[in-house]
Amino acid sequence: MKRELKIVVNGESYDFYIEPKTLLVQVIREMLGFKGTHQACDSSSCAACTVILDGKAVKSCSILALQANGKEVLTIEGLADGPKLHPIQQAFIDNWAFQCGFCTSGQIMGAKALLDENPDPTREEIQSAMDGHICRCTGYNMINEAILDAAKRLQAQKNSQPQKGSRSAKSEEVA
Amino acid sequence: MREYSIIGKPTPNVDGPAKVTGEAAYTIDMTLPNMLHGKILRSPYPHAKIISIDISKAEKFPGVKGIVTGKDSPGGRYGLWRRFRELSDQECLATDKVRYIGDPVAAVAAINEEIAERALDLIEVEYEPMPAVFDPIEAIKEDAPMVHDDFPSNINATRHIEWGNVDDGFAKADYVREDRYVLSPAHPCCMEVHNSLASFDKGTGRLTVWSSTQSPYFLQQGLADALKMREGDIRVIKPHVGGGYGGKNSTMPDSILSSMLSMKTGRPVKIVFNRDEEFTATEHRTGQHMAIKIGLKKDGTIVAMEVKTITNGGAFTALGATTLYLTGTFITMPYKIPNYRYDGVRAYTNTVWGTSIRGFGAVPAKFISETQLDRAAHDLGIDPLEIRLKNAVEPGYQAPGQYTFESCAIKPCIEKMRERAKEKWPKLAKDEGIGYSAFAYMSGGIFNWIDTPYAYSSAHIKVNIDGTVDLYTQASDIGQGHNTVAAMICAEELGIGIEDIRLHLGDTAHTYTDLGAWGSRETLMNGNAIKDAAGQVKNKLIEIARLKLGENIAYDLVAKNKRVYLELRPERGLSYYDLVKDAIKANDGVPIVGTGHYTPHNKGMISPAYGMGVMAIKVKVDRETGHVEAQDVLVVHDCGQVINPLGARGQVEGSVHMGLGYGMCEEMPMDQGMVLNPEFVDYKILRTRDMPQIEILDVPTYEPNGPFGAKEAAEATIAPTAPAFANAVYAACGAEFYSNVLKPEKVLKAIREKEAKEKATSKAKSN
Amino acid sequence: MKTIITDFEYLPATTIKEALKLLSQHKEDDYKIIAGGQSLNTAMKHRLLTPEYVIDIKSLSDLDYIRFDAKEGLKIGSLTTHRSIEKSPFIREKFSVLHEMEQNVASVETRNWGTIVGDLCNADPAADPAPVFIALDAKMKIASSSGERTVDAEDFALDFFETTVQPGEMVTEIQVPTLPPNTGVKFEKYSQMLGDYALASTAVLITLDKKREMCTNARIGLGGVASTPIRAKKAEEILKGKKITDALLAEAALVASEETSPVSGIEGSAEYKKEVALTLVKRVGKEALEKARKA
Amino acid sequence: MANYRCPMCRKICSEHLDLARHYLGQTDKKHKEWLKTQGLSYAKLITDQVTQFGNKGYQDLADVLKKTATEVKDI
Repeated sequence: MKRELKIVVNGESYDFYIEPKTLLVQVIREMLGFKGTHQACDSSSCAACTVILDGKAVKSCSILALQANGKEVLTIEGLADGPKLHPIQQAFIDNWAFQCGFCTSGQIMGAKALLDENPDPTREEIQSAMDGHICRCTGYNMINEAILDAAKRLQAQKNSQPQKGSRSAKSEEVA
Repeated sequence: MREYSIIGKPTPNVDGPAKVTGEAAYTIDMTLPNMLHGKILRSPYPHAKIISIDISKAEKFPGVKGIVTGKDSPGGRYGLWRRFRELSDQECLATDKVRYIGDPVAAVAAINEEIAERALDLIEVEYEPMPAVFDPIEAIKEDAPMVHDDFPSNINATRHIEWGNVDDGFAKADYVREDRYVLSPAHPCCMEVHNSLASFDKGTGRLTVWSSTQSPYFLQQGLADALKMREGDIRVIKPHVGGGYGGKNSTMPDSILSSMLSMKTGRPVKIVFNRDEEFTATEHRTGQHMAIKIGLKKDGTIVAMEVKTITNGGAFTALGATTLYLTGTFITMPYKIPNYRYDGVRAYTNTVWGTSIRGFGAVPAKFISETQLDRAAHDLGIDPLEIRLKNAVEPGYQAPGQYTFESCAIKPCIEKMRERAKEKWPKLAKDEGIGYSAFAYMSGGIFNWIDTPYAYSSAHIKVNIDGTVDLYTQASDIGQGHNTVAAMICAEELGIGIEDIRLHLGDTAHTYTDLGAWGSRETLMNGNAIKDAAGQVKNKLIEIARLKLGENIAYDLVAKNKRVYLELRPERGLSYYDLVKDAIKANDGVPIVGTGHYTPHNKGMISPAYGMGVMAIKVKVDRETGHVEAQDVLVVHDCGQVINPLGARGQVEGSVHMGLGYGMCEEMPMDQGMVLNPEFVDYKILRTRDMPQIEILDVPTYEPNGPFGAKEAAEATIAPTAPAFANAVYAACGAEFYSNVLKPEKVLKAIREKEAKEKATSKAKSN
Repeated sequence: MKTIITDFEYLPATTIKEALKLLSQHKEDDYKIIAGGQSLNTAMKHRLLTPEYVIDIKSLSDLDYIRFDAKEGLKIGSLTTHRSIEKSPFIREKFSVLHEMEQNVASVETRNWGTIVGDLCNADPAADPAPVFIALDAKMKIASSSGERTVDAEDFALDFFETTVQPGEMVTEIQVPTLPPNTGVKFEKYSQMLGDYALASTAVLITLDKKREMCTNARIGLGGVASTPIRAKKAEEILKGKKITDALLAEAALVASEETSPVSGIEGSAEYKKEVALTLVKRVGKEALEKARKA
Repeated sequence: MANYRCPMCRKICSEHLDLARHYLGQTDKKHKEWLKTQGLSYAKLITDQVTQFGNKGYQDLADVLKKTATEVKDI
């Protein structure tokens, strides 16, 4: 029997009736068409499908969509600010942190969750946070460097905001 | 070195914005209106007659729109060795018998994947199991079960290479050793599984296939052969591809069966493999038995080498025959070997087939030759780098009848490695060790097994009125960054910016032929074709400029920084954009175009150019568990003129990752033809915490055969990784290895064996 | 291999009472309880499990807690995620072995959604938590509509992927006694890849007397070396009442490895697993001893 | 100097050993059938050649070709 799923994805509310066995990744890719979230295994072992669920990085291939009922999901499509790339995205480009790009959405969402929690991680902290992510192209080093670089960019962004006078109040909310 | 405005400058990936926002469309992300989903029924037997297939129940299952079996097959046979029809040994669907566990026997198209998957269970296939053969040495025996009844034997291919006088060579040697190795198979593990979307046009009888492929042209040919259609009636489109590494050169059942199902149902059909199918029924790095004999002088000079290889080909040929040959040539590089003999046999067996995964035969080859050379150096009391330096080739070196090195800096690379390693690792702690391995690899292959009259690469350039450029070529970016390289080469030659160029790549209907991304060929081969096309356009613009400037000699004019000007008097020149307008007006309003091509001629048997270098890996061994930590990697690399330093580094990083996997943890154990670890849970891939950092030093050269002096900078560094790792373990604890996957248990066993041997000898001495 | 979950009836519970009621209505083995589902969903995809009903207890927030009082000890609600345990400042300070263990459980993504008890109920003998709870002398509180019972952590798993939890029952809490003074507990798992399943793992608890010389209590839990996580009782006896030396640890480690009964698999042979277990007990025992001395 | 023709095709070599190399490089049935008539086994020749160091497989065939390959005068 189908059941109702109310879910917020990238800031928009959606309301579906779904088969209970439906996995979160299927809602994201097939029902909502956010194809940036990829799936690369059937055994919950690659983290390519990582999205952010109520602030935490999770594998969308390993969660019943109904368990995300009433929750907020952020996918790679929700990261950029309009035409302006998120600093993590820009850092991935500038550091050649992807090649085929298939695991990249998951890597970036994993990095986002890490940096939200720990804005100034060491290389080791990055590695233990990102250890679940398989990348077959890069050998990871350039990804780690991109995340270190992104952390710097985010810090700089934060520091530059208060000086923008009137907008400082807003930026404090953000921060 | 020449000064370029774009070449050699770190350039972010032109696909970057699409790939970091999730907007890059891979085949797996694509849907078409009215699209059906296909699933494949596969053989549970390694070798069995198909007695009957009953699809009546499945056909009636609600939501099923079409089923194909061997009966529906157009009957074409296909394979990459098209030039030798008997080696085009694959059929659309198994007809009279299945040859490996996973051989497709039927395919279902349904309104969704779940219904298709459930319908598979309703297809009743009656098999008569037959004796099967899994080991290549067993397979080539006279009385072995025949994998292909219409083929004279299970000997799928043989290769013999010989130069000098090998027997004399060994007679002159002061030191001779023989070693036997077993190399296990490994899987490319592309993150995007094989998948295709086929759409058959009922009106025109034409077919369009979107596929995750390394070579749209190979796929177009494969489909034409399999479906008995004209190449031109099949359009292959390669969207972004989630990795290839050699595993996506062949035409695979996803594209053939989605096409057959689309023809049968009249609707677009998409087939996506699951990870289990990826491991059990797609191409992997061939497992093989190898024997190597080397003869040296006391001073470490190699006087003779002989190599024997028996590879487990599996059920089909693919590029296995080429891999067999290249194993026999790469194993000699980058050394002067005056007398050499190689014999290789590729056996058909009842397993999923092996082919040319990243490194194209160099990976097993270098593992055995570089580890053996270390043992020999040790026995002769010669430093591992010294023995490699002593035997390294110089520019212009020729292996008789095989290959010639033009640009070549292997000796400077080894010298640089010696200095840097000294300062990087002044001293080692207990149980630490450093291992070395040299390497060389081709810049695209000079092979025509695919049997095409087309140029190996071609490109077409159209300059629009506003100076923007459309570049059309079939070259494939499968992640290695060729789109960026192509744009850089085009921009450099025209003296404009990357932002002026729009790429149209990987669509057989709208682009000029290129054989695809394999054997590190795109930079050199497609690069030459693009440079040729751009050069023609440039000459047309320069001619206009010459007339306008009233100069009489066109050679004095250069196109640079969006201007065409006198090289010696830069102030005398014209804007590129103005010139384009004049040129198009002068050309009756027709855009300025150029069509370039490249096919190597008289460049030996393998490649026009070779990238090369030497690698060092530092490890720490845990003597109680056998666990080895790869701590540090140092690469000194001659890849000619680097086009994009960012991309070149990325290629080395990735090659080392896959190479370490081959040396540490990646294996495909099989039992009676069944892959035992067909998921990432059991097939171990290095994660970020397991990866050492890599220092890369370049020794630039200018390669006369490459665009702007460029050559291979991609695959070479996978081959030396596993042997350097094994040599490091040897240096750390003396354990020797004659197979590639140094899992801790194997390392511990080797340490214990060595300790036992030492005890025995010391006892013998004391008595 | 199949990759699509078969249909099931979804029965969400929002309170413990509701959950127990649902369970009481499904006494036969025709259902599975889902918490984080980090193992269950994969097992259902591969059709290793095809339950008719799936009872979802993930949202029972009443069971998502970490509590402590000196008398009762540490209590972890069954729906506490791996990640909450890893991040808990209190656990980091007072039960650091749990923090250390959690850091290498699967991946952050899995720990963020997967629950500690879901992991224990999956009863994979190679999983990390069980050996630690065995060493900590923990108990599992199991509830059903007809009441509650507690089981020692070492008796919780019965076989590969099989536990003492009966149809109609669910685990509600893990109870860990307060560590006595002069006690050190350490855990280490061994696998070629850091974040991988353990080929073998061990947790060792050592309590010393006031003078911090004699070993008054020792507990050794082992993972990945039998059909269930096990407790190496004979090895513990060797350490108890003695002054622990390297030689004694080596002796205990040998005995511990003899108490294991690993099965060979592609990840390693039984002999190798025994050998690794021996090395681990030796090493982790020494670390636990150091910790007890500094405690 | 003397040349020798392959008994099964037009290939000509100046040495029997080279002729043997050519012969065993052919994948068609025709070449393989003829070996049987000479009491040779293709599988055994290849196996000998590839499982032991040296040129045994080729040499064994070359010895037979010495007797059977027709000699062609300078061409």
